[in-house]
Amino acid sequence: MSNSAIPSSTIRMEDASVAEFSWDIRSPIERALVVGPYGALGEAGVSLTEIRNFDLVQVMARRGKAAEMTKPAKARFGVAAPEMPKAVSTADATLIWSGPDQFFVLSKGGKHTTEALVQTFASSASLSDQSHARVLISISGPKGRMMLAKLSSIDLHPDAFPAGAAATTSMDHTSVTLWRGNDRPDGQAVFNVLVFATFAESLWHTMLDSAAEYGVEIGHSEDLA
Amino acid sequence: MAGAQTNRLDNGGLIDRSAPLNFRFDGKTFQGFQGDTLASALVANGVKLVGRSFKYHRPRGILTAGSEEPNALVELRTGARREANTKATTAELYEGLEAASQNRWPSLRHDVMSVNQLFAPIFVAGFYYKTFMWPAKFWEMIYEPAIRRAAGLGRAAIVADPDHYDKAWAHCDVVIAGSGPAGLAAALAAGRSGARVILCEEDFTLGGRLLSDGGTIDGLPAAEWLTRTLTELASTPDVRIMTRTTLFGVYDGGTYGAIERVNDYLPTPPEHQVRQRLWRIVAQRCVVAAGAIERPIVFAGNDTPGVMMASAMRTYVTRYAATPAKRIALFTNNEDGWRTVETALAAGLQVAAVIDARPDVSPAHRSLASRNGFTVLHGSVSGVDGGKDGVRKIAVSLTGGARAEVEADGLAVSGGWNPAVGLTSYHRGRPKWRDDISAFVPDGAPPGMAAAGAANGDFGLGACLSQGFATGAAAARDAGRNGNAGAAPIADDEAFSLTPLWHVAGKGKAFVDQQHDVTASDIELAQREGFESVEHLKRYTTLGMATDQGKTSNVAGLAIMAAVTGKSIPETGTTIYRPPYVPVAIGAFAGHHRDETFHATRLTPSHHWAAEQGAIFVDTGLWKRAQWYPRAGEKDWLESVTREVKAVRSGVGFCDVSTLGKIDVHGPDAGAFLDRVYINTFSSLAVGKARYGLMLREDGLVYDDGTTSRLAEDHYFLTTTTAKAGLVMQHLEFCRQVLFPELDVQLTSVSDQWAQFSIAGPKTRDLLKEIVDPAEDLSNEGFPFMGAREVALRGGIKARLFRISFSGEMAFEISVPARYGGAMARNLMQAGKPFGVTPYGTEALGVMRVEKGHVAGPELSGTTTAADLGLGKMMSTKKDFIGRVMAGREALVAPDRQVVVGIKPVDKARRLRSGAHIIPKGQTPGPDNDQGYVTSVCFSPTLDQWIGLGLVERGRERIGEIVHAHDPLRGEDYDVELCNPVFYDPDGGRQRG
Amino acid sequence: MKYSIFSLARAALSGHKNWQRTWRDASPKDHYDVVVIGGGGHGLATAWFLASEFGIKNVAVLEKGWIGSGNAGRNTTIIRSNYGLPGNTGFYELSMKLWERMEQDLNYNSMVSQRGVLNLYHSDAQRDAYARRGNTMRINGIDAELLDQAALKKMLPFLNFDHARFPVQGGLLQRRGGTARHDAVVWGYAHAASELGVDIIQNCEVTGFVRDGNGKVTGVETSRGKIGAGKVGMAVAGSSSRVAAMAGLRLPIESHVLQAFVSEAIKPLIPGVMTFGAGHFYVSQSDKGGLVFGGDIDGYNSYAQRGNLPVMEDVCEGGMALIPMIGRVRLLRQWGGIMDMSMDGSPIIDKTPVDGLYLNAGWCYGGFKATPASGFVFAHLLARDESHKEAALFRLDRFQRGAMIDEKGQGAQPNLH
Amino acid sequence: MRIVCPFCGERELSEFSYLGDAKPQRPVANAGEDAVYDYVYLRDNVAGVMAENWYHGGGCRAWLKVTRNTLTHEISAVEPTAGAGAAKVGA
Repeated sequence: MSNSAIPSSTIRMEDASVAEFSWDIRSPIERALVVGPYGALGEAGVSLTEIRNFDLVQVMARRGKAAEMTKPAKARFGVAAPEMPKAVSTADATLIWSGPDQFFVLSKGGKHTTEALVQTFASSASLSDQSHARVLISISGPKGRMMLAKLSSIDLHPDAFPAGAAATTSMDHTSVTLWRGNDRPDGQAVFNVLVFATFAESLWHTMLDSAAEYGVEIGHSEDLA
Repeated sequence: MAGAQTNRLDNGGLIDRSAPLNFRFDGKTFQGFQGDTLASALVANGVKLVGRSFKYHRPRGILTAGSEEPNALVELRTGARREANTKATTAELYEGLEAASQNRWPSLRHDVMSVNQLFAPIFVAGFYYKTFMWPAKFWEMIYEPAIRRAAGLGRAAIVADPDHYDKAWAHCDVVIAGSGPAGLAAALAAGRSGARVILCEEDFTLGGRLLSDGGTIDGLPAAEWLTRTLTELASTPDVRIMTRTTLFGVYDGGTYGAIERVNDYLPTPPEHQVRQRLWRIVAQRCVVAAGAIERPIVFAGNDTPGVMMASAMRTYVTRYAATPAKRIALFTNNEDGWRTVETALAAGLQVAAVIDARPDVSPAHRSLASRNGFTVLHGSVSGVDGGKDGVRKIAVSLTGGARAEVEADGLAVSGGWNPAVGLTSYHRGRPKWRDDISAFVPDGAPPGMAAAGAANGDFGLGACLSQGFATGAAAARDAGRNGNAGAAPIADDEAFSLTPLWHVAGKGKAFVDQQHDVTASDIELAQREGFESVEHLKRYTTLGMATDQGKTSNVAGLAIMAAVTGKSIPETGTTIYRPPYVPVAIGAFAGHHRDETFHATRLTPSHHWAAEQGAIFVDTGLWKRAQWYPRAGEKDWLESVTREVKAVRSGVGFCDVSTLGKIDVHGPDAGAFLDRVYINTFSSLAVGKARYGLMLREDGLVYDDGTTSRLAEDHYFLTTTTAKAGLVMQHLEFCRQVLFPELDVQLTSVSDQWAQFSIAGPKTRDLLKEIVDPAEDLSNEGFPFMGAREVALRGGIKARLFRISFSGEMAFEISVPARYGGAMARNLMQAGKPFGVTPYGTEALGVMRVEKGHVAGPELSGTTTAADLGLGKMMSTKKDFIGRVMAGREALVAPDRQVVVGIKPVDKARRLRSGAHIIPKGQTPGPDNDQGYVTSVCFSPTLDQWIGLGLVERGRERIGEIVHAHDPLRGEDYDVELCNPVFYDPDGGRQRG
Repeated sequence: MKYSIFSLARAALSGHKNWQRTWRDASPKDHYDVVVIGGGGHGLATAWFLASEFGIKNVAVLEKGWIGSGNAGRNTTIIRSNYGLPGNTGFYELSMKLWERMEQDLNYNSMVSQRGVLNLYHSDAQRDAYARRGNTMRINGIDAELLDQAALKKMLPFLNFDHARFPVQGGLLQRRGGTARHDAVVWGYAHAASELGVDIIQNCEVTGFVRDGNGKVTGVETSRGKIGAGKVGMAVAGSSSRVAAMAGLRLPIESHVLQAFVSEAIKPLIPGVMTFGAGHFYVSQSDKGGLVFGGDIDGYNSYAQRGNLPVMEDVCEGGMALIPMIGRVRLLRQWGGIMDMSMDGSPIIDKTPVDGLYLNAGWCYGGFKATPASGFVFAHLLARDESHKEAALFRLDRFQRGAMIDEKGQGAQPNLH
Repeated sequence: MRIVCPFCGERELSEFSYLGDAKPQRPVANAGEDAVYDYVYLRDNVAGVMAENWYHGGGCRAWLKVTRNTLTHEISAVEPTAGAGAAKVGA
């Protein structure tokens, strides 16, 4: 189920209800995220952007069906699903390795929801909707790597972690899925972090602590990086 | 107003004379320069007395110029930032620095405790083991407090550390410890080879001994070569140079610990910056170029202020342009010591004499002596006349027995050099002895680590450069970097000649470990008493256990032990070297994991909504959960909780239960899989149904419980307790991947995907009708007890609805995608207005579960069986499952086990407390009749009294029995009745209705 | 020779030239009534009790290195008897009572210091668990007090009450708990046992068992030759499995590394022993002034006697979370000991299936505080061939019977105890 | 300590949790109490090279068989367990 907002609905009168309520959607870090500068003054060394609306589906191959799973994936997305820690992007989806014989489908606009994918992987994989289970934070800026070096024990040197590299790992004892997207126009590397929703506010504050000395630019976006 | 820098040379030194810095030592104001350490600034100001020793409170001065310093320890900074035992020799000077001497009262010059020196004959090594035993009670009351007050050195701050710390990771091919000639050469070679290099230097200036001893490299003066080299390294890609950073430890898998003193050179760290940063450096190879430490010679009075290591004296004169003395003598047993004479002469100091323990001295040195009119004495220093104000006279016993006296106000001592073997020995490798230099050199270094230069026992400048370069190149190659390293820097080696001399016999105290006041005779005493093993020696005399970690004392100590036992030094051996190489602030190891950010915080999807309602939160593991929702006018939590319970029992209420672990179990074998992990059967569960399940550990004791629903043929939705969510996932993955790999099943945590609410109370259906799409049939027939299915909600979103009850009321649990959690809570409040809907917290939840006799954390203690919990009948006999066999062991099925029962005070007004023990009525409490205890309690609004659950011996057979609740901790004793644990609606009509 | 302030003063006059060895440096004889393997606190205490309480003086203690070179010399010196389960409660209280008379028993000052042991709680559930445990202690005649936050604020104002992730709510205090000077305990038992004729043989590693036709153990093979024995007792802590294997035994034990840490010496800062309830950290301050602290085991089987950084960080995080004033105090030394972690977290003191071989093992990280009682009950077992009543539940077959003594309720996973 | 996860690559110790000796195999359903007691309680407690079960819980959630020397902590091999990922296993 997509985590993009559903318009508030008025209950039909014949249901004789006094209630009128809406299903407004709230990002788990909506309160913690204050758009604007943070920490040291001057040119921001790190920019942190929450990407708010996306569909996220975990695809896990059934026993002995890893190979079988790749065909429908290729058919649907036009690219092979990653079989090692990588992220591959297509026009309307990003496939991110999330463990042996499993991957995430990250997309938006309801195109690749669980419902939409269930037929595709009917016999070869199990699907689990994670759209609401994670928060997506995009990190860039000249000091992005230095800030991440405080949180991540893996080597993010350009040679060791090039664009398209992915990892399921822990940041500050919190499980995350990390991948490097395409560099920004200015050449800055972009790191994307999917963190469990209930940990997100906590990790967000840790990120701010870690980045404060470099100066931070905070924002949020509806668009996938 | 600052005192004049009486002992500062007019020119020279790596100090910035244009940047004077004022500082205070023991309240007196002095001035130094940018580039000074506290020690060099004190030297420049003619300060000799800087501290008092540990046991005898003897006056002490500055012995060294580095992190090996045993004496010159101060309290640096004040108040919350006070740092005890800070080495003046490594503390960078800054404007306004405040330092105080330690371990003296009332003042450094007049220290009352120096009377201890009178008792010195009694205060020998280990004296306290032989006395203070009578009368027994006096130890805690009198002796020990006195000892504790006397012990210790500086005073730590007594309020929270206001500074911040953090930790970071770094990765490289080659990490190098030390930026002396060997370290720099290694960095050049590795860098040119294309390796990713990190060079750590504990000093704030790069160059190591080059800064004090100079020399000529590649035909250039050392200073010029240094500048050229640093420029090259700065422009070499992936070479990272970290000053003020000490590599302190080596851990498994090529992980190195380093501490960066980011802002210690400032009064306080700038805003948003840390004081220190802990680095974990992951490297393929490590080059230890940490140099060597000059060692003292042990002689009477060797702790007199003004006695200083020869190399340290060169450092103060050359690097800091500060003169420790006007007229110096040198006591050496090796060639290197003579450099200090050359340095002193060059700086225009007088040289009184050189006492050289070697049989003869080179002609060059002889002519140096005659040219500069000082004598060369063959022999040893046997005593020092001096005290607080420094050295006055030096007694010399000449080879052949004659005596001589030398007048000098400073004595430089050189006993040779000990390679810094710490890092290479931290994996219990023992250094090996090299006779030619009479020193231990690295051996058995951890994988990937190699020492070079002085750290490897090769002291010559040429050797340091060539060996450092070769080691750096090899390290790069091993890491797969094969670029052209070019040519190694070249320099000559100084002549090396040394005659071992450790201890000069003589009258008066001769100190081996100056900080711990361990004397040569203490070591002889230890040997006499059988503490011959070096480890026993260390523990008995405390040799080498002070803040300098024995850097200047250990080898001398075991050399003396070797002498008295008649063993060789290598036979005597070394103690085990232990990290860290230098003491590291505890705060740095903690980083930002302190105070509120000690651990992460997990928030439920409706957290912020609950906060708006003024909920009180409780920590449950990492979670913050709403504990209760106080209302204006309620006098305490009990009143609020009671209201919440009554509201649920009479109307409807809801509670966020999203903290439960939730796991999607997919796959054709999902049912078979669950049959093996639960004691009861799930393969037979119909789609659209939920069932309570119980898991055991393989040892047969209860592990976890929860309801699991079948949403499709090949899809179950499993829930765990909040506490065990992560562990159960790990356990299930173990079962899936290791125990039952043949089963086709997939597991995914969906704990964070769903916001789950329990809606309970007789009016639950009325409330749900407002939320759920009218097309959904919620009638008892359409949605019976233990039903579970997906439903549509008004407004079009999908939810999972489970008709399960923890409260014992007509109840549902509903799951909506997590980002709707806040909306769900708001909508429930709005839709529930007509029915008086009430949000309730974990306390009310707990009350209702106790009233209903459900077991939870306190009963699932990891020591209870299914039968203990009254759930024995759930154990299937038709299948194998985790824990089945071990659950059958005799003691686990014994009839006298403590089992779950209900407990209520006979006096209805009486409060029941968890942790009270159960004793048979009329018996005196004792180990033999301690029959169990109260596990969970609550005030039951429904029964209008305190009730509880307990684990009681044979409890189920004793329903109705009056027993004694014994609670000596809280001074309570009262009668209670053992009763059916289900206090409320025992036949379960309400939850089915 | 008798130790006292007088002997000390006398010796001072002669420049301390007349002191004798603290214990005789014995060479192995052909045969002993009892051979104790392991010259740690437990082994030496066993020998002393055999000689002093059970009249068996023909005893040897075999130590492969120097006495006290194992866990006796690598621990955080804490003594306490605040256990909650039958079996442990009485045993550790017996130990506490023996601590309280140790100096007088041994004529050696092991600096037993009853400054109190405080276990902090941070939640109602923890409070209830401590209430249960404290009441067990009281029912067994052991001192225990349940303190609330107000009492703690008075007693330990420096704890982090106001900015804590898991605020301290109170604690379970045993005032009779405290510390003892670990090395002195070893030397004291060695001194006293040696005076009674026990042979303490260092640098003597056991390499095998001598068995007779019926498989009975009749001696040991050592690096210093064969030594005959009426009975052989093992008290080798982290090496238990290795030594037992020489007799063909497999034990319900895993060896794990536990780290400990000491800070630079500072003036008195922390009064007693305290244990953080929301993380892995416990601390006391030694008479020399160092903060002696530790936390959880590293968590994987190890004989390497050294730990890794993550646990070191975890421990210091606990320290800073609880006592934020120690941030600038410097960690001076880090070391690791090999813990013989049993399958239920409680010790095993029992005969083995091998005739003539007796086992004292499974101390997890509770071995130091148990030293005197362990020695006493093991001596009792060796002398009388039956368990002392306070060790009656520490049987080797309890796992087969399902009679585990599992204080933490973690089950058969040693690294969780 | 660093462990090279066959799926993720080299990772820091703190991403893993430990279960212990991988040698004991869970007895079949009818093996009897002694066999299960052995499996649950008795350990070789190897001083040397030992195959162990480690869980990469802070990463890809695979259970791994790690061959490690308990005297030196040196890791000589890391393999996936039989059922890691979706590996085909004969039923």
